[in-house]
Amino acid sequence: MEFLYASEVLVNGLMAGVMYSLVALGFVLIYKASGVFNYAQGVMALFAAMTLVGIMEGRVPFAHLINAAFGVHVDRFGWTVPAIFGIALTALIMVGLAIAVEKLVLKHLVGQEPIILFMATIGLAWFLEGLGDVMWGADVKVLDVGLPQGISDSIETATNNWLGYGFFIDRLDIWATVIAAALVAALVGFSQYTKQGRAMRAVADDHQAALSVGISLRFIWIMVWSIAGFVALVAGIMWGTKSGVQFSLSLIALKALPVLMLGGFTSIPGAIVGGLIIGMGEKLFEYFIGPMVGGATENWFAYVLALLFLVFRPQGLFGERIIERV
Amino acid sequence: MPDATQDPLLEVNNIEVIYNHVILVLKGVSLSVPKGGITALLGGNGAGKTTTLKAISNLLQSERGEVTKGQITYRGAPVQGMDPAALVKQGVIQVMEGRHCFEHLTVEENLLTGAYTRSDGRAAIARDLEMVYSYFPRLKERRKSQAGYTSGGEQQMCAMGRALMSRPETILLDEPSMGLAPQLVEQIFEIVKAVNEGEGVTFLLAEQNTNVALRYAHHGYILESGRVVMDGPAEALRENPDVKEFYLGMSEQGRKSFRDVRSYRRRKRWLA
Amino acid sequence: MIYREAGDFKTSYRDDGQTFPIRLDRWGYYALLGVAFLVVPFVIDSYWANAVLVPFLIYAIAAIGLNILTGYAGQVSLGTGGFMAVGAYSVYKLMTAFPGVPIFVHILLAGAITAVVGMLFGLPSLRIKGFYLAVATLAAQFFLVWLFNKVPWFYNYSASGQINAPERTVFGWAVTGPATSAPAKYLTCLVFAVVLAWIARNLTRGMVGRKWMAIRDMDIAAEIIGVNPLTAKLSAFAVSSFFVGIAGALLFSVYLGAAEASEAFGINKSFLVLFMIIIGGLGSIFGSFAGAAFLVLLPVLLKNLLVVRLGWPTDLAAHLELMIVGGLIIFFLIVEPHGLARLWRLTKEKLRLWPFPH
Amino acid sequence: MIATPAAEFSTDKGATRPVLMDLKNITLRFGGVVAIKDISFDIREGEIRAIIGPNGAGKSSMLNVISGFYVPQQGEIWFEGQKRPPMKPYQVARLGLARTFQNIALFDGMSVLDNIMTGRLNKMKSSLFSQALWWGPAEREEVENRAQVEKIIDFLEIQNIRKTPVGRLPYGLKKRVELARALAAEPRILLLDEPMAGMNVEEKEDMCRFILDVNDEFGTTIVLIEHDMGVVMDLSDRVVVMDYGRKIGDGTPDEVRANPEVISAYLGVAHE
Amino acid sequence: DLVVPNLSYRTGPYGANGTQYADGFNDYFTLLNERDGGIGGEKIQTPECETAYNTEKGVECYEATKGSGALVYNPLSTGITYQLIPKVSADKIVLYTPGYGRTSAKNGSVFEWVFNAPANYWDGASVAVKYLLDQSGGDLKGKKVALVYHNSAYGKEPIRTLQDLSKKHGFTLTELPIDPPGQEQKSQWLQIRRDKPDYVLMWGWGVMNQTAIQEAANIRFPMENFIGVWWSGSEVDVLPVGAAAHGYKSLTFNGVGTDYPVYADMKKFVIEPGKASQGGQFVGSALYSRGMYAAVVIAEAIKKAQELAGTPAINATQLRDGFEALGITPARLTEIGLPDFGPEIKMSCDNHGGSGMARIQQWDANAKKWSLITEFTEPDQEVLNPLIAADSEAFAKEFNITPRC
Ligand SMILES: Nc1ncnc2c1ncn2[C@@H]1O[C@H](COP(=O)(O)OP(=O)(O)OP(=O)(O)O)[C@@H](O)[C@H]1O
Ligand SMILES: Nc1ncnc2c1ncn2[C@@H]1O[C@H](COP(=O)(O)OP(=O)(O)OP(=O)(O)O)[C@@H](O)[C@H]1O
Ligand SMILES: [Mg+2]
Ligand SMILES: [Mg+2]
Repeated sequence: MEFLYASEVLVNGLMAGVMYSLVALGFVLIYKASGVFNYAQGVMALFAAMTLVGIMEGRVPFAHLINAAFGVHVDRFGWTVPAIFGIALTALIMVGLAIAVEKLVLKHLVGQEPIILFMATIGLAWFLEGLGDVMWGADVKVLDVGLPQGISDSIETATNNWLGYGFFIDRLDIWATVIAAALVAALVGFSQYTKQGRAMRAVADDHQAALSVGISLRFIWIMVWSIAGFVALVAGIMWGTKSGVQFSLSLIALKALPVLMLGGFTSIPGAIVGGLIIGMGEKLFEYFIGPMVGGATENWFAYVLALLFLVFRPQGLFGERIIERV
Repeated sequence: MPDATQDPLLEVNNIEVIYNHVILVLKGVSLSVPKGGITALLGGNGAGKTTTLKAISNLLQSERGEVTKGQITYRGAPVQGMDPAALVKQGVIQVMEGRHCFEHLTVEENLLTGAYTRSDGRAAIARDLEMVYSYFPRLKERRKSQAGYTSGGEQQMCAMGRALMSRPETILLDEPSMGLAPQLVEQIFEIVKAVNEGEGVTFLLAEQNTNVALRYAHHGYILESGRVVMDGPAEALRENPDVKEFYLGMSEQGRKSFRDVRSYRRRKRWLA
Repeated sequence: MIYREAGDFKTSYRDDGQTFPIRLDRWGYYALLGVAFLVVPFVIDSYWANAVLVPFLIYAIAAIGLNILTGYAGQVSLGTGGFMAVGAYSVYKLMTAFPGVPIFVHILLAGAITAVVGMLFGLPSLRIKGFYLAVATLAAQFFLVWLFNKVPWFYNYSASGQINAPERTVFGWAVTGPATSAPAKYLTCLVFAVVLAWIARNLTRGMVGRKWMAIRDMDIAAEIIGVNPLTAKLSAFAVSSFFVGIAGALLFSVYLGAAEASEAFGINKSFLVLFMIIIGGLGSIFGSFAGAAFLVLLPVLLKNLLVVRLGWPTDLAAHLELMIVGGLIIFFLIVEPHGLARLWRLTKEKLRLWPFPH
Repeated sequence: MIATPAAEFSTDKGATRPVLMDLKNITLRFGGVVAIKDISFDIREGEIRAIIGPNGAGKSSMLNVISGFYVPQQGEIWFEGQKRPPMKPYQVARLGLARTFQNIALFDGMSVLDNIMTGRLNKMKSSLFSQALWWGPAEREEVENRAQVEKIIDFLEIQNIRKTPVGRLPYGLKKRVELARALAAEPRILLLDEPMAGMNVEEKEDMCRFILDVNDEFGTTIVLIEHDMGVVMDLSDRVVVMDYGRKIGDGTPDEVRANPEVISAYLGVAHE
Repeated sequence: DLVVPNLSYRTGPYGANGTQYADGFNDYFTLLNERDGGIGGEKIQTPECETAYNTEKGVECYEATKGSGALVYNPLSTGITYQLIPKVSADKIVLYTPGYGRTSAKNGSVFEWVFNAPANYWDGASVAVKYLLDQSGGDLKGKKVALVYHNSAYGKEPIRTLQDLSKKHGFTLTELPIDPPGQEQKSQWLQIRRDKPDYVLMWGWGVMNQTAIQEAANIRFPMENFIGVWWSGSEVDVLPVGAAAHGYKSLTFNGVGTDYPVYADMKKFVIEPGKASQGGQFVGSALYSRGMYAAVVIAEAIKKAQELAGTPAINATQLRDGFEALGITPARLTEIGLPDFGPEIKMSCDNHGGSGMARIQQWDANAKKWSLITEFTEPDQEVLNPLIAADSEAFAKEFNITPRC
């Protein structure tokens, strides 16, 4: 019985890991393409989810600002938009965001050190966080794009018949796994086997040299940030469905970092494998060891686990070898 | 042989470059590069050769440098403010000083990025890849290794090959011979010559190795402290006594041993 | 040509190595110190002390500490919050266990304890580099906060896990506890900030600092020319943590008076201090002060402008404030990626050349 | 090319001085690539020992082995008659080895002066604590060492750039600063990896003069990698030739120059 | 005018909760100003200051507003409360922390300036256990109770009380901390699935609440055996979970909904003229009602203070006297237009915490509203009083305070 409990924890851990991976993927993409550690990834997920809800519910953007400035009372347009259009529209907005980021920020920071770019993305995170709130309000929003949620009955009965113990698996998690797998496959194919993918990796290595061979940094950046924006939207949808669209959504970035570390900042498959290991590890640890040391170990355990891996492989499991030459 | 006055493809007119808003590096440089020619840009360390080339290919911005005066035109049209990528599409590509290979990409992937702007199909690109490998067989051997782990010379070949992959009209070469074995230096210049003659590619090359450069170039400019101090056809420069002494290391009796230049001497400056 | 160095000749290597080689700078600096010590304490009120100057000085200390590690030694750390917590909890334990010992000694000891903890968490830096290290230091952040939250010994078994600073005096003046006057708080922090800045300056201009910078600029080359990476990195972690620990001790004992690990020393604190040094300028002590001033003052200013002056709703003001601060960070980075310190230096370089542009 | 009497003198020097470092059967592999294949040679006290060979031959790797950065899979290194145990690079540096790098490895964020001062790090012993207080021993030590460094700055004629951040310097000056840093360590053996790449003749002449002066005045042993045959032949006492990781020649410049294998693998034609 | 600063938070991780509370707080004072011209003829100002639930910003807000003659602070954050307790004691300003903050502040002889009526966390824990006793027929022997808590000072508050109560009533207590923000609780809930406790109590805040309710539903934990503290019982916590949250229970010490006479006035004087905070979108929600309740108590204390001082323009010291003499009877509540809205309050010099009574509400997911399912229940003072005495004595010793009364 204990074994079955443990395997249920394990399966749930794996699924939680997939949810982390969804966020981690966005980081990897941008890191791979520009050597930028995009701190704003979590906020982008929040922003995307907020926008999606706002569009679907027909909220008036900047309602609060308009009301405060003009003393009027606008709130909703009075219509609702089907999820599929909402998602498409939000994806477009994320492309717009990518263009704006390139034009207003990245363009001016070509060739700067990574930490400077990192800092700029922090500025961006703050800006986006404020913008999201001003646009759509800071209340908790319920997001429902039609993804099923709750325990899957069929798995429960199936496992019950088979093992005599019904596994509780959230249907949302199953969906997340499927979507993540598809995303990873698509992204790996893109970055390894296409011309744009190669250009993207070239940009990450050396901005100047990339420019000198005619790769347009602007194009690559817009492309990558758009993809990352799309990944953020997917992550936002999954997490937003799970626990509502609200500020805390931006903090899931912190859960994605150990995943990145473990999988390697530059590896798309790494993001998924890292997620699985972290999800599984932290859940099992909390389940078995947590009660002995007072619990709430998940936050640090993920990092410590990743740290241990790094001591043996400083570039993460699948990261590119760090080139050390003189 | 093409000469400077006829049909200038690339013209630099009295440009001034400032880094970081305060460091004035080029103080009025003018050049003219004829179509189909090999033009050499010579000068000591820090003279401003690299800066000139970067000004042409619009790569200064990312180093916080800017062209504050003067004009650069390519085929008669000004290029300032143009996206470097757009310039490559027009056929101007730069091989940067210090190699700048994409470390994490393999040698072959590096070469393929050179063909980024091309849209003439895979077959043509594959053909050119073979051509580059035939120029640099060593690259073929190392095609699958990450460029970051290849030796200095291999990286230099890789950078050259990458530029060739874009089928350029004009190549700006920054110190192609640096760090190459003597045999290879000759080879590289032979390749330059072959590409120049065979495919009509125009070259502007910055070089420290004056000796070789003047042997292959048609025309030369000598830069010192951000100014052009002398220019002329290559043969003429080769015969100039000052050039001979300071750039070719020849005294009246021919080449002297490096062991003998022990006494301190102050070099003559064209401009005080 | 008022601001210049011409005519300001150095006749010994000693003079040449001094902190402010230009006479005008030196005078300005002495004047500033004079005002800070002799004028401000008499005019300061509790709003200025508690909302502006005390946090500014404390964050400046933390920023110098992190700048030593990140700006000078090139090891990006996101564990600052955790290390500040070590300082805070150490000083709390020391204050309550040895009430008779002067508080300044406790604060210094808290710094020393943090230095040891910092070295421990610095060990992975020998293998792990760059952003990997940055993320790895988050392990320290989360683990330390968890520890202080979990082990009741650290908070003297209080019901809620909060720690409260009891009153301690220096020369009969309360410097911790509720009765502390604004000037006392301010002066305590000022003394620490000035002395520590001076120490940081000494370390960074000498061989220790050069070793750190060598490791930062090119660690492999540094090792080949003879820098022992182990001692260089660990000493950077130790010194940095010492500073950060003192900042944490002051934050808790002098400034806040009460603290809880996960709230006061959370991950946000780590990020905040990192922003300070990047905005201020990596590898610059002046920059640490500038960055701390920027990020402490700006929100206060904006809030006063938007809410108090313009009367906007607080939530809207808070959201706009985020947007403005975020936007300004980006703006400053674009104008000068090397921070306020470099901006300041460039201005001076221009002044030196003035009225000629180059 | 005029044969110089110096060459004969140097032969003599190479043969009679005691062996300072002896490399025995060194083999170094990177995955499938064999960078060095069973190479042995020795370095004698006070000589100038050149390593030449085509690009990718393994010369830089050899220096990395000597300075402890690469650990060879096979082979022994004997230093002053004793087998050197496995050591970290910084420990090797303490034995009195200093070097320059092929791709300049200066500390870009520091001034020229600070860069050179790092060369003296093994000479400065004051503790962290006394440096924190500065007044007293730390300052005294700093001033003393600064005086030494100023001598080197004078010697290499880089007084005017003392306070410049090295990132801004042109290539040639960077090389000179690197040499200064290595000299500041007062090394027994100085390893130079292409110190003259990217320089023009005049600058090379200066560099040669510095190298010879160091060798003469301080008796420093020098290991030199260089592609300029003129420089190698004029300066060195003995030459090792590598090709594809193998040693294909070892001897005086004249012997090497006459070696047919060396000619075909590296020099191309018999050198002028 | 009388100044009652509103240290609110409408941004950050708990912004969604803080907004509703702050609205209720503001609106009640607006009502008094608009309808009655203030209290005793003095208008009430509620200058708002955003703390983002952050202690340092809280201190800044406190310093920024205290100069304006602030009478009383209500920061809605246990962390900020701990920060302010020493400060208000030095500055002699009242700190009113209904249902949060430092529990032992109930002992007015040590905490002269702090009031936390009508109930504190220990009261809450005890009332919850009483309810469980009720549910299981008066006996909890051998039962298992799990406490899921926000891993912070706030969440840890009830632990000691619950431990004592578990000894007294013979149930076993399992503690499951959740690190804020708390979006991931899988392993904790799988532990619950394995251990099968009879009841789960929760001390949560922000996104943690709804995640917990969702996870409870995921392991098919019976909702009616899941009881949150009053901060885990707002619409924000259950709405995102949808139908699965049906039957979830929580403590409360105030009424919810708009079925109170006061809302007629509210509508007329505040909402319709457009004077409601944030446009009045949360009127009647659980947190709005609680914010309003805090305002009611403060207003009553002001009134009392005015009576005692004989002047409408009171200062903070007089307000403290007003609080200490405060009595809110059911009759008075009816008079205000909020019948049965809160428990009876009776304060004194040494009792700053009132009666400690609370009741249980339950979520109806179909009607999307909370309904009150018990009457106000007294906590087990026998267990609580010694705890409070011990904790406040320790504080008094640490800070050299001689008890007043
Ligand atoms: N990014 C920069 N910031 C400031 N100054 C610079 C920068 N890049 C180059 N310089 C300065 O510009 C001058 C010219 O440099 P440039 O690199 O153009 O010389 P070069 O002729 O190519 O020299 P070399 O032969 O050594 O490569 C030098 O004095 C150098 O210090
Ligand atoms: N760290 C490494 N990992 C993998 N391969 C390496 C590494 N270092 C060197 N090599 C390979 O070893 C071979 C020798 O390299 P090395 O740098 O020693 O050549 P070199 O003789 O210095 O050439 P050059 O004259 O071009 O500098 C090259 O083929 C290089 O790709
Ligand atoms: Mg150059
Ligand atoms: Mg080499």
